[in-house]
Amino acid sequence: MEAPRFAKLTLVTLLAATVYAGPAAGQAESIKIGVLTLRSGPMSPIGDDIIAGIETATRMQGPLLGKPVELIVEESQWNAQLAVTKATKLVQQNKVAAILGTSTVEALALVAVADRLRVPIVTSNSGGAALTRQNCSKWVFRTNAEDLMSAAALKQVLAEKPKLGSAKWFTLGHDYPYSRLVAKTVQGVTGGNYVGEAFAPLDTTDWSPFIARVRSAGATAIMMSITLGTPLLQFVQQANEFGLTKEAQLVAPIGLPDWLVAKLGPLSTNIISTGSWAAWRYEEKNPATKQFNEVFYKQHGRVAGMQSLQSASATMMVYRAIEKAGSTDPQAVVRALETIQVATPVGPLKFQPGGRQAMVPLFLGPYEELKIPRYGARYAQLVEIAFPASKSLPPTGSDAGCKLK
Amino acid sequence: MDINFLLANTLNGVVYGAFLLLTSLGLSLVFGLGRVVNFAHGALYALGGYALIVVMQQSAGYWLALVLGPLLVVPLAIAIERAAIHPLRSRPEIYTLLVTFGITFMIIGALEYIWGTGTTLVEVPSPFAGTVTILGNPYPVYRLVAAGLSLLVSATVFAFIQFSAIGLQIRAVTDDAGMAEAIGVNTKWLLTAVFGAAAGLAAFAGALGAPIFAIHPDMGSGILIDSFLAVILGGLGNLPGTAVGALFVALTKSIGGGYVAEWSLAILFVVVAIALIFRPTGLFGRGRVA
Amino acid sequence: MRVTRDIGKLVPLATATALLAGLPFVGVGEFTITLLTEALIFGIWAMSLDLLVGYAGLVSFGHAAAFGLAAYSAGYFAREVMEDFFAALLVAEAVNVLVALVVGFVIARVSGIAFAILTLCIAQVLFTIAVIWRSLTNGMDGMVGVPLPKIFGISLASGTAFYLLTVFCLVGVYLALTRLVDSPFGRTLQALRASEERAASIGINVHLHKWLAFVLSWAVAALAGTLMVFLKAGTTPMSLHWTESGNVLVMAILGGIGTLLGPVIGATVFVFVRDEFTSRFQAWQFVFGLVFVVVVLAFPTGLVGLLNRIHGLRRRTRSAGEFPAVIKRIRSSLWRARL
Amino acid sequence: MASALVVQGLSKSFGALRAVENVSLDVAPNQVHSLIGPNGAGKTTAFNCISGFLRPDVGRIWLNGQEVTRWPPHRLASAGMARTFQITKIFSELSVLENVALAARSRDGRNLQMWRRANHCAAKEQAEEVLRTLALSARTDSSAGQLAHGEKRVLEIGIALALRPAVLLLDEPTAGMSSRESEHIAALIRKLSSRVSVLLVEHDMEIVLGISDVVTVMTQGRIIASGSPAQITRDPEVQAAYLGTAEPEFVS
Repeated sequence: MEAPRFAKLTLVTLLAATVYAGPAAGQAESIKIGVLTLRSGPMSPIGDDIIAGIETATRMQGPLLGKPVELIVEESQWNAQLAVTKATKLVQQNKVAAILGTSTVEALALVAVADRLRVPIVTSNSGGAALTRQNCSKWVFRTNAEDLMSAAALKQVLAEKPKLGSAKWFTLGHDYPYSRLVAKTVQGVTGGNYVGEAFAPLDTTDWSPFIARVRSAGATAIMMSITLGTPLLQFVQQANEFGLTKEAQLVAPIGLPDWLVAKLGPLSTNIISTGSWAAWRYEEKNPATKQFNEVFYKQHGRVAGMQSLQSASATMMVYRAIEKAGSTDPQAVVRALETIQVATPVGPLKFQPGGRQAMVPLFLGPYEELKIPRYGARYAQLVEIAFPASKSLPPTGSDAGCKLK
Repeated sequence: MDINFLLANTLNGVVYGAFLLLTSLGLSLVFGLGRVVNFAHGALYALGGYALIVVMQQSAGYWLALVLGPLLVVPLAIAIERAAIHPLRSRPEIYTLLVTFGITFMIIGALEYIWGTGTTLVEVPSPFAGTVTILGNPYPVYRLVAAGLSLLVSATVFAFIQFSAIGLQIRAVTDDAGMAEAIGVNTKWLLTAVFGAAAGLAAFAGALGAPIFAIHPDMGSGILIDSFLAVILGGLGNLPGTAVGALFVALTKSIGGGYVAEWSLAILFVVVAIALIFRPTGLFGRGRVA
Repeated sequence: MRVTRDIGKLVPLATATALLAGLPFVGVGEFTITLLTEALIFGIWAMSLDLLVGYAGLVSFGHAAAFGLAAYSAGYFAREVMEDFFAALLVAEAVNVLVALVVGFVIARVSGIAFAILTLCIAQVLFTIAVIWRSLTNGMDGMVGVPLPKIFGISLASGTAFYLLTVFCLVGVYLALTRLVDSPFGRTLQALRASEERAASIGINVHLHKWLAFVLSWAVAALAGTLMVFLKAGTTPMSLHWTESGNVLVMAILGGIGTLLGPVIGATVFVFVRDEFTSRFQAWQFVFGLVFVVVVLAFPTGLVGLLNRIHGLRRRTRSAGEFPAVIKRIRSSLWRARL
Repeated sequence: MASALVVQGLSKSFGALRAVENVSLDVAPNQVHSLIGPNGAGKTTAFNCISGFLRPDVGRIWLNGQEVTRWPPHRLASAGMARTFQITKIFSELSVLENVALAARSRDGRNLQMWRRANHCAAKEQAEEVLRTLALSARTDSSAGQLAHGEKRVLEIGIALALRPAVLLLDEPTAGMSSRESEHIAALIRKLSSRVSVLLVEHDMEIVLGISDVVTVMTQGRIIASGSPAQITRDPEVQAAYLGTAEPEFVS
């Protein structure tokens, strides 16, 4: 290529870049909230639930500081690199007051750039403990329970349920650091009853080699640290196909989203969850849950799943904090988040003193068929135990290893 | 871990291998015939799954849908061939890979748009819902049936290629396209037809595997990589080689998966890499792959 | 005469560089600069792929390996040892060149589809290692906490500073690579693309040339990986995944391979289009795939080819003497109709 | 004077097919040595073995007295053996000049220079000279792919010549040419033999008999006769072999 053409082509590119300004800034008076989540691919029903929960919470909120709230949803593909770009877009271009949504891998990536973004990020779908422990950031809060909290809950369940306590345990997971943590926990809790573990490559579709492995180890309880979504559906289906569900109890280390439970149908009754972040049937104990469920059902025509309840709780905390701060000044909102307590669909929430993890309860129990379908759901988790944060979380952030600057 | 475990996973490997052969055959045929590296093969496999659902929603039974569904995919594949692959005939074969890469995105996007991103479980069809005891453990009957059907269909394809007049033409073109054209074989027509048939095979596999692997828009990406490795190992365009390649890939995944779980894929890739270094045209390939 | 010709070529390049570098100062939006930084880094990466695909004729389907490996080594070094950009770059270059020397020596034996699949295998093996070697990489959660880079002791805290660094790197790589492809070595690579057998028959050591091209390509990609890990403050195994390798191939082909500048334009268009599409459409994959299919089918030479064609058309229009009389008449009547 | 190229006991099989069996050749300096035979006689296989593109199963090869058995093609080329291909192989996207210059640079060991500009090399002058010799100067800057078929064949010889070889292996240089073009090539080969030794595979009997110093006849992988053109035409075995196959075999 001749050099003069370089100049011309560069000019064209530059023009294109300059013309590109993105969507107009919108109404100046509205308060903008960014939502970063998955919108395509087999896992996107989780993203749909997150967005739906935030929408309902926003509708219930109405105007904030006298201004309408505008939600700006961005696709992150659950990809750390893209999430950083999209978060930057939300901050630099849309001037959002806070960012909601995000999974562990995205939240961790955002922690790394949080000091550059300077915006409150409240995640409701990230299990990775490091996020609010050694990697904690002034800007990043979490409302759902982290992995170590679920691990503490597991101990309790094993103590209370002798059938599980005496079972021979096997951990089967995808090769995420999270799965390793779950395996370590299960091994620690079950001791001599731990018969093995296996970590499948991330795109495993045929689980038969792993089912053979579980059998060969003689397991009677399987901790499934398998990605919530298609892979878990595939595994449970195949475990049933092989008759494994008759031999062993399936246990999920975190709750199953309700759309997943609906897909599993009767298969779901083979599963006990030891660490749900939320359960809509908590409405029997908590009026805030019931109130939210009804609005949610009216708006979306389906039951509010775990991710919806969690994201709604995070949203409510952000709105309360903005109200308390009296502005969307990021520093002020962060300070307000540190001190507020809010009645949310998962119970009254506040953040750990000196930390970034919400003092959120866990909901434990098996999945069962409902005698009377409710909110369109025919199968749902029974809340046998609501496990308070006081039993699972160190009292302060610094006890948990979070050192805030 | 005892010998029973090894045998159980060998069986798992053979069953998956039979299934993989179905998807690999079409890939291999299309490459041999028209030097088309069909990256969209996985997406066509996914289309088969959705075609199954569509037909079943018309209150057809599983078995009827298994036959009719894939037939819906064939005309679409033929349209794709005419519109996007045929115009690339005079260009290097790598362009077919690129264009089918784009088509994959289009198909997945369309599936998500039309049927949503969710996963659909398909019930194991009667009368094969139960298990039989093999090696002292229950084994799903349907997997055995699906493997048997896969082998049956594959064998039919082999026989067709080997003994029919069209099969002879296909072999002639695979051997030397220029020569075959010189003696009057219409390679253009042949490629279009074989592309359609290969898509039908992939779609059939998608429908057949649905009760095991479930249906979702991205379901083809895993099987695509496995099939590619099988075809590459066996030698592009070499059908018996493809059969061996499929079995090899499946056994590595299942036996490797059983013993060294998280490393199993890496081992598979290393083995394929070593095989390619010493035999760039595949273990059973002939001549040069340019 | 040679000197003046070189200067003649340098002037437009300098102008373009100045324009590009001036963007942040003429009111271009903050996020546009952020996105452009990302695009130009991908541009460097796509250029490194172009050296393989467009010049040596070796289609790599695992070029993410070169990018991700550099990102991990530079990021780890910056986080654990020192934040200096050039030191981290040096480490990434060393790791990439070392790995490319070993890996390239073996895979330079093959070509065509075998080469594409082998590179894919290498990238997937690196991907698995990144997932499993948790003590170094933190597995699928990704390596985070890479600090802002320092240059000569000054931290690049602002987006503008980082952008300028990227522009500087891009122009440097472009200059070096244009020089390289015009050298005897570059021409020899093009000969390999046409026919390896023919090249061997005139005494060219085909294996050695492919090997060197591979190493050079990985060395250039190391720069892109280093910039990216600093920009994103971390990386994950997904940066090594085959889908990323597919993306960079799309960028290069979209822009036009064998042109060096094309892949940069391809990367820019890719990044901006993906950003818009993912923000606007839920079925963005369909639109994205459609655009790609159309480009491959209708513009085999990519966007650069398209621009060149428009440019060529205009030039031909100007010297109307070349036109047959009929076309001239049609053209003049069209003009009248417009007036 | 020592032979330019000696081949001794060369054999090559593909599975059960014995493509070349015990072939020995001796090409004297500045001679045109032709290799003829019906299709499938093993001429091209022998050619590929000699030029390093195939590994012979058995046999040894000497180039200018140096043993070069099993050398890779590029090393053979550097040692002074140049070849052309039956199906034209040129660098079609590069200019005619660049095609030849590549070979000239390769001979000088300059391929690996990465910083110099290719156009500023001495190789350019050498390449221009080769093009002048071949009367291709007018097409210097054309893209090689745009040449007419005959011109491409000539260019291929030009690429080989730029290596300044001691031995030139030509694989059917007149394939697909008009008779006038063929004559032109024949004259060229004859002229070249004052500078290099030529091993020629050719179907056009008129050319072979007209320009060869020695003719070797192969059928089914074996040599059945070798000698001057006059001796060959009289050889009963050769006549039998040729009468056994239809004449059109030799029409190119």
